[in-house]
Amino acid sequence: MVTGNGEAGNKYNRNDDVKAGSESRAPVGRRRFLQAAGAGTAVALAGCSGGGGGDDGPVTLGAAYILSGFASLYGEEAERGIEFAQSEINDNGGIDGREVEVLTRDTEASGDTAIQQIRSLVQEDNVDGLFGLDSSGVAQAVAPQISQLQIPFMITHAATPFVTSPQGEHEDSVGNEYVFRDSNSLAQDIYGAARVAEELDATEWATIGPDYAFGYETWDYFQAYCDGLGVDAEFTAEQFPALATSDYTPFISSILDADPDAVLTPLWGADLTTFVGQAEDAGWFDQIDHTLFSVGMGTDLPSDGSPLPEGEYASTRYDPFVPDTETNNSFREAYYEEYGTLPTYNAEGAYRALHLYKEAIESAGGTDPSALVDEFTGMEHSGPVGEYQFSETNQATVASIWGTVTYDDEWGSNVLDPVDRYDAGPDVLSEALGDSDLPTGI
Amino acid sequence: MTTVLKTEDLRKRFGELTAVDDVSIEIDDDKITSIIGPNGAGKTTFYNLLTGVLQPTSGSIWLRSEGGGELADVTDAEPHEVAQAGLSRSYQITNIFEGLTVRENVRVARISHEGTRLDFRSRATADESVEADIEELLDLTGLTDIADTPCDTLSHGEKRTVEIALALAIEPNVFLLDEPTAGMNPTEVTEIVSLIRELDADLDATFVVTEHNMDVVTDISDRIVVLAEGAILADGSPEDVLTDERVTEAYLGSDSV
Amino acid sequence: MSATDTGGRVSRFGSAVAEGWTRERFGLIGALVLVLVAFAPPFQVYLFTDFLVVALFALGFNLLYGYTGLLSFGHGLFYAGGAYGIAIVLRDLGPVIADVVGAGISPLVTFLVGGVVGLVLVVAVAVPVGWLSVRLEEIYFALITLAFGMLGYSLIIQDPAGLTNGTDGVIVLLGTVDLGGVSLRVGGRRIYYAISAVTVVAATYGVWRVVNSPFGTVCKAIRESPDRAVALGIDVGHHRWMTFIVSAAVVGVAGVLRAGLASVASPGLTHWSTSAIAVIATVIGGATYFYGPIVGAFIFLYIRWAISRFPALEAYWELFFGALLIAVVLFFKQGAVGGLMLIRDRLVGDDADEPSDDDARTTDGDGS
Amino acid sequence: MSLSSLVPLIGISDVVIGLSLGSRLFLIAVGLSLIFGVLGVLNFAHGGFYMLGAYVTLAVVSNVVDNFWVAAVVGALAVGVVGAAIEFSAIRRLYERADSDLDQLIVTFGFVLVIHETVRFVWGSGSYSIDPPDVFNFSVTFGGSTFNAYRLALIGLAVAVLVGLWLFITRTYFGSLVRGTSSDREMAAMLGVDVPRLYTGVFFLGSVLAGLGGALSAPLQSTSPALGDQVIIDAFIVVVIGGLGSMSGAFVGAMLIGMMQSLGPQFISAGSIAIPFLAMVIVLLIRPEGLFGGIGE
Repeated sequence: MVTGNGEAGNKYNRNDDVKAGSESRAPVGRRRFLQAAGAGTAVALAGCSGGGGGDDGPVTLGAAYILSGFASLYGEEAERGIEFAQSEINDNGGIDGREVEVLTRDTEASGDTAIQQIRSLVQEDNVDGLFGLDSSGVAQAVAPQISQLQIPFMITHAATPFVTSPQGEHEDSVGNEYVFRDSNSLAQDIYGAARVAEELDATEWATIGPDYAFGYETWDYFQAYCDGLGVDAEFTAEQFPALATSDYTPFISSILDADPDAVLTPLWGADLTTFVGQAEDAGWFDQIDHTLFSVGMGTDLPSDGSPLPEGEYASTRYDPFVPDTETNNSFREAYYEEYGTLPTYNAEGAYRALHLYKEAIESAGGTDPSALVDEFTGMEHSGPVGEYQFSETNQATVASIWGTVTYDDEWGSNVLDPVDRYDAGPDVLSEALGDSDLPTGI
Repeated sequence: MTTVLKTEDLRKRFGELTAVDDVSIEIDDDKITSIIGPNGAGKTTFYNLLTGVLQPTSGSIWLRSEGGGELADVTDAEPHEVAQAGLSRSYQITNIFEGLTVRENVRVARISHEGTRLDFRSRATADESVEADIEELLDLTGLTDIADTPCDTLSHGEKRTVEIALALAIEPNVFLLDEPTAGMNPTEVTEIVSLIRELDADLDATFVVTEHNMDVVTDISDRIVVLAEGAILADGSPEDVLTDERVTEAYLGSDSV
Repeated sequence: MSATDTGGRVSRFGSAVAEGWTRERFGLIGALVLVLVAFAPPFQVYLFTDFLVVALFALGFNLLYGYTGLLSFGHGLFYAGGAYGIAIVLRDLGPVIADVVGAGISPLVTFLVGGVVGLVLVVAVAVPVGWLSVRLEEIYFALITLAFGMLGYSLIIQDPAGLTNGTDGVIVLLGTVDLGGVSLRVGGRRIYYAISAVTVVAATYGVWRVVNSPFGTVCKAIRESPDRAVALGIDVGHHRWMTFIVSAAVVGVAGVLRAGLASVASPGLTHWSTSAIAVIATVIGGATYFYGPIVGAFIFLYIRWAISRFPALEAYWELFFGALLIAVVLFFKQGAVGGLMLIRDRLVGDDADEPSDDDARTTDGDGS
Repeated sequence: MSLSSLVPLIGISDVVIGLSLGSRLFLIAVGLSLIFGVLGVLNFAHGGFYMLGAYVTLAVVSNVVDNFWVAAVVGALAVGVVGAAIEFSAIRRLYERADSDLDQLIVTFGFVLVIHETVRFVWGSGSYSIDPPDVFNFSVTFGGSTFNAYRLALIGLAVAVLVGLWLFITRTYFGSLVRGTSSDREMAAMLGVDVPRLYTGVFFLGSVLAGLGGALSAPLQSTSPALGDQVIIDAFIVVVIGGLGSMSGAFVGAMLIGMMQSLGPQFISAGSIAIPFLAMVIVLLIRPEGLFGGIGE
């Protein structure tokens, strides 16, 4: 039985013969098709780039997510958040009376593809603004292009700190005035991981992460924070398997041989699902005291069999229960009613991006790109995730959220309980990084 | 009379089988020599040894280089080096550049002969003397009328003629013709035989022929060498050889299988 | 060359254009299209640049496949070689070059230096790789080139030398040329298109010359019958090696252009699935024709784009090309160019003297 | 630096994992090698067949019968039918061509794309995994390391396939026809062997083996559309090292690569994924017929 719906329950009751990493759904497929076909005609008539349609036509936004391959569920979750925000906005008078349309494109896990898609959105479909991105590697390749295309880009997921670290600050920095991020960055998230490490009775640490920017940066920042915070930690083993590896066993075995006390893993998407199943077979969770999943709650979809084992630590970029505000609670309830699952952070990030555009466009009185950039710069905003402001580097000053994975019967889903929020503003991070040359990205 | 090609105790073994068994032979430039023998006598292996495609187990091969120099040892030479040294061949199963036209076929051979194989800057057709040579060769072999026809549309007899034109284009000292009349109808056979006679008269090349068609063999040969089970069975003028009892026996013996 | 000589050439060209569907008329139309594209909407300029780069990639690949009969599944290695060569120069030497020549012109100089370095790198890799690979034929050649390509892929990913930045690849920033108040962004759509178009046209002309040279004529003979070529005194192994190097160099130029276009040199360029793009374009276009890979690349890029206009279909574009590839190999190996020739023969009649064919005989006219 | 502590000793678990990875590779490679040995076709789509076998098995288990073994057999046979259909409708047309080897490679590459996209269309682009069959779904602890008993079972299954195939080829009438045809096709045809039918039969058998490999490996890996592209390259490495056309060679080659994959992450930090390709290049240059046994079984 393929577990493809909400009643599947916790994976750790693995009675099911098959557990699905993700399953292709296309809740907005038809609508996307119609929009894109319409946009094609518009381009043929308009013929040249710039500004987008007139002030009476719809506001068109371009979204770029991973919609196929090992991490397609992130794109699918983002699509839900987009759909949800879109109908919310359009049902309530749109943006200054204009409908909002979103064209969603698949970046795959490839910088090359993402750049091509983004160019097509800007130059072919004349979108007014862009948002999205799941992969850090992709984001690092895309950011310099954004400044050339001179159009605002609201990153909602990809976590590398280097896209909000101004070019020149560090050799990998590619931040610029057009690139923003409304969710927390790896620098913020891993600060929380180091705070968790502070509390744990574990000295030998290892990592198993994907073989690209994100995997390496996570480990670099973790080590830097541990040094900076004076955590008593040794770093004993590291493995970086390629993306979309189908069998992690040799890597798991290698980590187990090193026998660390705790492991920080930024594996994500179907890779994480695969890893957790194989790690369990190898006795990982009996042998290793603590495993910290830095991207776990984005993969931990109730509908797909909830891969994370209870009792381990995980972080999230948004928690459906914290903060306990009216905004968050009503968002959670309405979302749950619509889709039958709790909102993941990727859905929330995309949802909020649309609202950010609404606010900026209404305040600027139009969709002029440089006016939008001015609006976003230093903007104060609040949403389900709470109240925050964009920092000098265009990074949202959201908290780092870490908690213990607990299965919740009421929601039929893993949640973080207890959960801690660590303030992760510029000063905190820069102090915690100590002597390291890594940028805070905030 | 000059010896242009010589083998000394040439031997080739494939495992337990000795395909060519101590063959020593001298080919002279004033005769058309035919090498005949029943199937499996080792003719093809012998040709492959001469042209460098196969390496002999023992023995040596000597070839007189272009312009009448000394005999040179080509036993260990690569096939293309043997060809460059002046030994050219035609194939029993037609082997030409099917996708090219007749003229292009000949041009390839001339380019190879002129040594401009690695010239990638000039046009292939730019060298007027080469082009003139090509025309002359086409004329000599009677191919002028079909010069611009792609070879894959030619008749069998025309292809056999292209094969000969190709082999001649590198101006060989020795020209091995491997069953030139294979698969031809009687008219084509007559034409090719007269072409070979003409070429032998007009050119300096020494012709060595293998052939199954005994009429052709008696018609064109000045000398016949009979191979059987890899060794020389008989060697001499057509009259002597064809009346030799051992030869008849070898042929009948094989045919009766 | 005297003035009258030039005038004679011009008038000869003019009459050739007027005469009918001659090479000259096709050339003139092609040049017009290249100029007009520069004024198209930016995305169309981008797409056309992409087509030119893929066309050059396939053209280089086909020098080996179509002209000597060796099917490489590893030409992505040279595509990546060109791309990484320029990307690393831009990243590591850009500032040095700016110091030497001044910031205003340095992006252009760096681009040129990077291009040359990329090309040299590709040739340096192709010399040993080609020497080893051409010892094998047919399936074994396909396998060893695939292995070399994937070996390159592994090394780029694992980055033992600390040059390639692993899976993420090297970001390519072309910069802005600033001369006396006029500033031009090298990576700007139209400027980069101009650079690419000039490069691709020049490289294509170069390949065309090679194909029609004595060297290229011998290549075609080797494709038709290697052992026959040997019997004519041609060192087939050596010739294939030389062809391999020339082919790799052409692909390397395409790789240099790819880096600037994609703005990133990524390891995927040397994966076998990238090498397969050249195979697809060439087979669909028609491997036995000089223009086959170019037409194939055009079909590949534009059909893919057309499919991408319908997101419901977009995910399945490979299905279309898979089916097309199978159909072409099974039923019509002449490919698209072969099909166009058939149509032209039907329309014009058989008396037209094959003006757009690739073969050496088409150049007979300009000998005098 | 903590690298010194990264170097452990080779444990029992490393060996078991290496052999189980090798078993999986063997199941992928053996059919590829068989088809090449008899038909001379290098089937690029073989990885796609393997992936298809895994998907069909998953689909049967979840929708039809809740029995892994039945599903695996259904998966293998379904892939066999697909393979035979491809041979019959497409590859067969190419045997007589002058450059048939390369045309076959390109056509089977076309099927790589078709199979990949069809699988995505039917099952989506996400990944699935499946629990091992109940009989073997328990943990074994051995010298301090733990692994699923199905790993051991898979090694046994691979050996069983090797032995079964060997018996089939050497002891049955069909097997003798296969051997005869692979060594001399013309001779076999003259002796009255229906070569086209035999070819379809062998392609069917090779495809069944690919499908079976995918089915049996499904509990130890995640199944996604990218799987086919990944394994075909591994399979190429294995058959080249073992010798194209050699089944025992495929076994030895697979075990070598399996051990390399198992130990690689521990001993070689950089360059480990490059080593199999380097080995492939070296074998092709020095001993293109493979390290073990010539053409044959």
